[in-house]
Amino acid sequence: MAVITYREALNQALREEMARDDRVFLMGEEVAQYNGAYKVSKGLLDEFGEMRVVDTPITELGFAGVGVGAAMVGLRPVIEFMTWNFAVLALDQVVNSAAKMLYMSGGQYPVPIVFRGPNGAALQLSAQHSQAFESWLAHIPGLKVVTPGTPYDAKGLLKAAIRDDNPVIVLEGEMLYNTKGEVPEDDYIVPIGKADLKREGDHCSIITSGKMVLVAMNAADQLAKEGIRVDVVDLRTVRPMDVEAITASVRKTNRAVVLEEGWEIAGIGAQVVDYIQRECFDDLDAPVVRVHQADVPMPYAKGLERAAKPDLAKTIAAVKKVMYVD
Amino acid sequence: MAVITYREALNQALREEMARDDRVFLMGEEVAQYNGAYKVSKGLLDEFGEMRVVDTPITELGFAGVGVGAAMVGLRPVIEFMTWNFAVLALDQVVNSAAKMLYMSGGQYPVPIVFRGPNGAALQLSAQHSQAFESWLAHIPGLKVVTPGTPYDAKGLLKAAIRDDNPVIVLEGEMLYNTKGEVPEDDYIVPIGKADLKREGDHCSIITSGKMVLVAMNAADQLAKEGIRVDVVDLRTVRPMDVEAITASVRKTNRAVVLEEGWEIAGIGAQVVDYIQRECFDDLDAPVVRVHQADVPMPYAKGLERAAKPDLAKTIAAVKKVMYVD
Amino acid sequence: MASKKKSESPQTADSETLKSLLHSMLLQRRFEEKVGEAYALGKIGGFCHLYIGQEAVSTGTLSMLREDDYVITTYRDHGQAIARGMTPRSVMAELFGRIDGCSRGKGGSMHLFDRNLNFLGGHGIVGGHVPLAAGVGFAIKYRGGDQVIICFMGESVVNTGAFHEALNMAALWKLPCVFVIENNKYGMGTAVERAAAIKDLSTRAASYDGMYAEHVDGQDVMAVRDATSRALTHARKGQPVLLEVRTYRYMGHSMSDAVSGTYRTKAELDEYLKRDPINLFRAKLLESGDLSEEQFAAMEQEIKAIVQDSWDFADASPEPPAESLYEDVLVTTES
Amino acid sequence: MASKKKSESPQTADSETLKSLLHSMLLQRRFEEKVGEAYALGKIGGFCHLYIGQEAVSTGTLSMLREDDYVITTYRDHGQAIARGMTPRSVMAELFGRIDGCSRGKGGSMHLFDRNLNFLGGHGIVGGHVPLAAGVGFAIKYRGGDQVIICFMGESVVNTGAFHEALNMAALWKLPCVFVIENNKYGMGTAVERAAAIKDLSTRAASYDGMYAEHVDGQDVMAVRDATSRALTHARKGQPVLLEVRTYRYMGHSMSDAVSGTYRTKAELDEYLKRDPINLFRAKLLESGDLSEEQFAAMEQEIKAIVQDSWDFADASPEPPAESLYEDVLVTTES
Ligand SMILES: Cc1ncc(C[n+]2csc(CCOP(=O)(O)OP(=O)(O)O)c2C)c(N)n1
Ligand SMILES: Cc1ncc(C[n+]2csc(CCOP(=O)(O)OP(=O)(O)O)c2C)c(N)n1
Ligand SMILES: [Mg+2]
Ligand SMILES: [Mg+2]
Repeated sequence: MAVITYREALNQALREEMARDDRVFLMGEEVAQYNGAYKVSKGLLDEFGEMRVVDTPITELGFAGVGVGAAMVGLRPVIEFMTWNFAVLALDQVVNSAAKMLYMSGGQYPVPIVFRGPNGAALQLSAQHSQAFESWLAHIPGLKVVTPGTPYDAKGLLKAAIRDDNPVIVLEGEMLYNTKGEVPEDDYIVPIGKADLKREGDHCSIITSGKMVLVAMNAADQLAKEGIRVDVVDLRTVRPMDVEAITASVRKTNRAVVLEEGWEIAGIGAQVVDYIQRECFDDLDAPVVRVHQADVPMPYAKGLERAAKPDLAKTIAAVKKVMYVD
Repeated sequence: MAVITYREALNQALREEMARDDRVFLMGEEVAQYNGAYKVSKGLLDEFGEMRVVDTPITELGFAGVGVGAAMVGLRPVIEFMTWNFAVLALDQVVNSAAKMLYMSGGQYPVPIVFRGPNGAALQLSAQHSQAFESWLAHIPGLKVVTPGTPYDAKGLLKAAIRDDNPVIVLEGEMLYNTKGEVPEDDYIVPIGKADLKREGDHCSIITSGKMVLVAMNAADQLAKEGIRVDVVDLRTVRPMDVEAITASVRKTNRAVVLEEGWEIAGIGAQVVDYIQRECFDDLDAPVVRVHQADVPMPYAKGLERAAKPDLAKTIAAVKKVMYVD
Repeated sequence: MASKKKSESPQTADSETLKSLLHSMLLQRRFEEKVGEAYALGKIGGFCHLYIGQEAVSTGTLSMLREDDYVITTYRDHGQAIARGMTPRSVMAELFGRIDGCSRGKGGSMHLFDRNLNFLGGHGIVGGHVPLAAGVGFAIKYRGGDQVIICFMGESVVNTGAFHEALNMAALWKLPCVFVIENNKYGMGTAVERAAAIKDLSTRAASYDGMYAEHVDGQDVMAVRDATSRALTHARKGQPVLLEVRTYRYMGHSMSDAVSGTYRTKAELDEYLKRDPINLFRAKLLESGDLSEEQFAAMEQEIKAIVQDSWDFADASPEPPAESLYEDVLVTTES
Repeated sequence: MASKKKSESPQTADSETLKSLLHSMLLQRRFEEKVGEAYALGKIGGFCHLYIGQEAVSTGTLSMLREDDYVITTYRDHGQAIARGMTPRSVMAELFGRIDGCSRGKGGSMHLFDRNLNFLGGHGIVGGHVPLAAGVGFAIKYRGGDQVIICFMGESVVNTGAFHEALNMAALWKLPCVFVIENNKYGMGTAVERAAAIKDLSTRAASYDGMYAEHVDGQDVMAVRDATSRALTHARKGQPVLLEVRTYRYMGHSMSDAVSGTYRTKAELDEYLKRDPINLFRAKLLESGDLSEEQFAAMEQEIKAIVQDSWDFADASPEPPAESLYEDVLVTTES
């Protein structure tokens, strides 16, 4: 299998789906002439032309709505947000138009649209540019929300998202774009709603997704050296969540750490905790421990930013805490 | 003590604080000439004039930002959203300006602002007009979020919010405006961040806030008839949350139901569950049960809407479930 | 239905067409009067915004539209729904929250949809549907079609960010969109001049190079048809249009708002009532001989029956079954 | 600092003032060149947007402002910060993420703030700060003051909903705001004409009755002062102003964007380099005799030292202490 970057994987997914279905188009800021702010759409303008790879003005609310309107009448838009921070401006269209159209119309108007772009923090971009919105998006019925953590999952989930007849949110990561992994040449999709057990162990479960998968895998490596074997459950989709995968793992390990990029309060991790305590009440040998961003806006200074982010050390400490070791 | 409506209580709070501090002003759609879409601001234009009670165009993003700008230079705006559904359009200003300004500026620019208005469903307003956003707002560091459930709390919390030097979100309820309760004539505030044990019992805790407090109290009444005594913990503030009040109750009752108006996934109730399992792991005799809106956009039809909402029957059923009765 | 009389020149309308225009307006009026009754009886719940007084706008514009064109509007959508050809039955059943409603009882008054008529819904967030209209225009252009979309909006919408963003893109990309401002002078209790820093709303088109703009008397259905005809010519060539139609609403903002007294005077209302679009047009047709008093009486009778039938139909229609609560959240998709 | 030379007539500027204008521009330029070096060395992280080429805008406008006026801007804020009188030390320390930075190391390049100078920050969400500016204008009016706020923005901002909503309110309420569009021809890689459906950006003021509008050559600091002077006169009387300043950025959009090659040609860049605002103004002063070559050389030396000092200062400043992570989230409030 070819080893490619997460960025290339997304690019392949877009290219293949656009070639497969001429109703699919890509729209967003700098996606065309500039080849994407993060180069995810590299080469697509040349290949598909300016009607299908469309640069927009800086009007997140407006072009998100343009996407929804186009989807209502049969196109299959992929709307790129340069980052999800800016998509806050567009949430009315995501939440009040895309997510509710099918329901409000009594089933008449599906909205086959993808909203995608990098979510969460990169490096030293400070408060307004370093926010992880998976909890907000997962809160909303009518949406599906996927959070690929590897190139394989990125390609497979984006392809699934584009083929899905519902609004699907794809949360990528600026810090993930350069990460590499094996990706098949063949056409494949990763089913939305299915978690992936990325590492097997029997001492503790780490339940996570997106950018934090890498952190969890590193933590698993480190812990293995100390003889601690962890399950890494990569949710891959945070809405709808694969509750069975979570409970299967926790029933085996009896201990869980929930690792997420975003803030704590009403975070997606809280929901995972709720599923666990509800389904695995008698299986748990210790309270579930969560790892997440510090409850502050993201600071600029390098050291403070590092302290604010969930990371390897915090994850390892959490596993040890839940295992009552050290 | 005078018995007045929740609406009047809010009106008194606004009037008293505007009289107390001439930096306080009220701005929003229909707040002035029309006396408020829900008449909360009745009489204020006449009393304080059009510079302090300001009708805006329908531009939630814009006037939320106007409020933040005014707060940065020393005024103390109270921004009314006709409902929080429309405030989705303004979230960029709430989240990226109000909540982060103090931090980004290294402490130089506090933003003493109140964003208030009715949250959640009323009756048959269907999907776009029936959303409860407490989970979204509580997720954001830099904000405080209060959810008064009674006239007393409404007045006391709104007054505290206006006097607070931070951005405070006040989530009211259209269905609450006509409810009545005792409210002192004297100046008082309800401290932000303090829960209130609204009913004492030892069999089970119901942890709730806002509009659901009434539901919980009704449930408590009903259950009492069957000999089931519940604690009703009214959080009153969902950020910062009074974790001690929650754990004190659960340590006593060993069982908890978490009742919220909004959707389940990453709801504020999930966070309450997380606090409970974390702090009261060994105290719990049963998994915590949550009651919340059905995981669908709100339907219009009366029967469907009723089925979608958290209510008395569902709350009673949840208490019985967590107590393993029936 | 009026929508069958599509694309004729507004000037050469024959007697038949003229009568169908009157019929369309009168049907909307009587239908909504009935809606008012039903609301008072609690048969209809939630927010309910009547269109009474503005019927020349819906009928005038939509009577010029082709079947394959698109329509999108706000929560004040009963009039356009009926003018577009939705049956009073399906609209009334929706308002009653019943399974035979056009949105299966899930949408209610503010969210009327009909896929068969390319009626893309009533929308509840002020300004929110304007970008959707641009998106439909984009899709038309994407496919190389010559349809247009008409996007109705209240005059408050011209102050929203969504409006500005959408119109900029429509002009930039030359989308076949006709943006119709129904300037009924008030957004809830706020007079237009207290919200929009511009007197002549259609001049906001000056911010978007290449956009065509007009304003027209919205109480005169033939004038609206005329202006729509010009608008459609431009839009079909890919030149977006901003059309301000000056009208008035005779009822309160919604069923819970008084008709007059707070933000407008009874005297003002009375003044505008003199230019009731239906009365004006009826008088015109009577005068021109395109309509007789007997024909009008018959029309009233017929419409009365249609409206009563819609009530009976709605009343007899079942409530949506419990399991439908969880339907239509997501489409089952095969990938 | 240039900000001391406030409120003089742009026409009667004396030699001293003229030199201080040049000083201000040159300081910004050399400071940012140093910032570029520091970025390359990893001393500065995150996004970093240089202002090089646009210095006549910051200096021209802010040199006309009073101390009690307000300034707000975007993430491209180094130039205005320095033109307003922030010390190179406090700015550089902020860029280095240190405790002595103007925002205590928490804001970084995009979020420079200085309360003592009424410098209300650099803001990162395109368009997001325009409503804030209207809010400051509102507060000025609320208090009956005669200050103004200058709100800088890139030309992309004129397409955002926030811009439209804010300008409508500013016009409606007659707020003392000067909205300065720094039209540097590109928003990242998007040429203005591919984003804004309008050639002459300042004509967007036509959508807001009563707003005063102008456009001016942004490479000519005296012309900018001139236009600002007129703008301030209007704004202090409560007439908001939309001022388009036509300029050019000589560097890439941010440190991670190439200077030319992708979306603009080297030839185009070279053409604009001929109108470097600093070179133009220096030549003018040399010609008029307001400046000698020796004086200029001395100025360069002085500035070089200031800039080096800012680096040394920043480098020596401590990182913010660990506990500051949790500071400044909320103010401790007594109610
Ligand atoms: C974004 C948003 N803000 C506020 C409201 C509440 N609201 C509903 S209709 C309305 C007035 C709209 O007036 P106009 O656009 O003139 O339309 P009209 O009702 O006159 O047809 C308001 C404020 C809303 N639905 N959406
Ligand atoms: C709402 C939003 N969308 C996108 C971005 C990403 N972004 C940052 S700057 C920029 C271009 C802005 O161009 P312009 O307004 O012309 O200012 P300039 O950079 O030229 O000074 C973009 C797209 C953002 N910061 N905010
Ligand atoms: Mg109106
Ligand atoms: Mg620019």
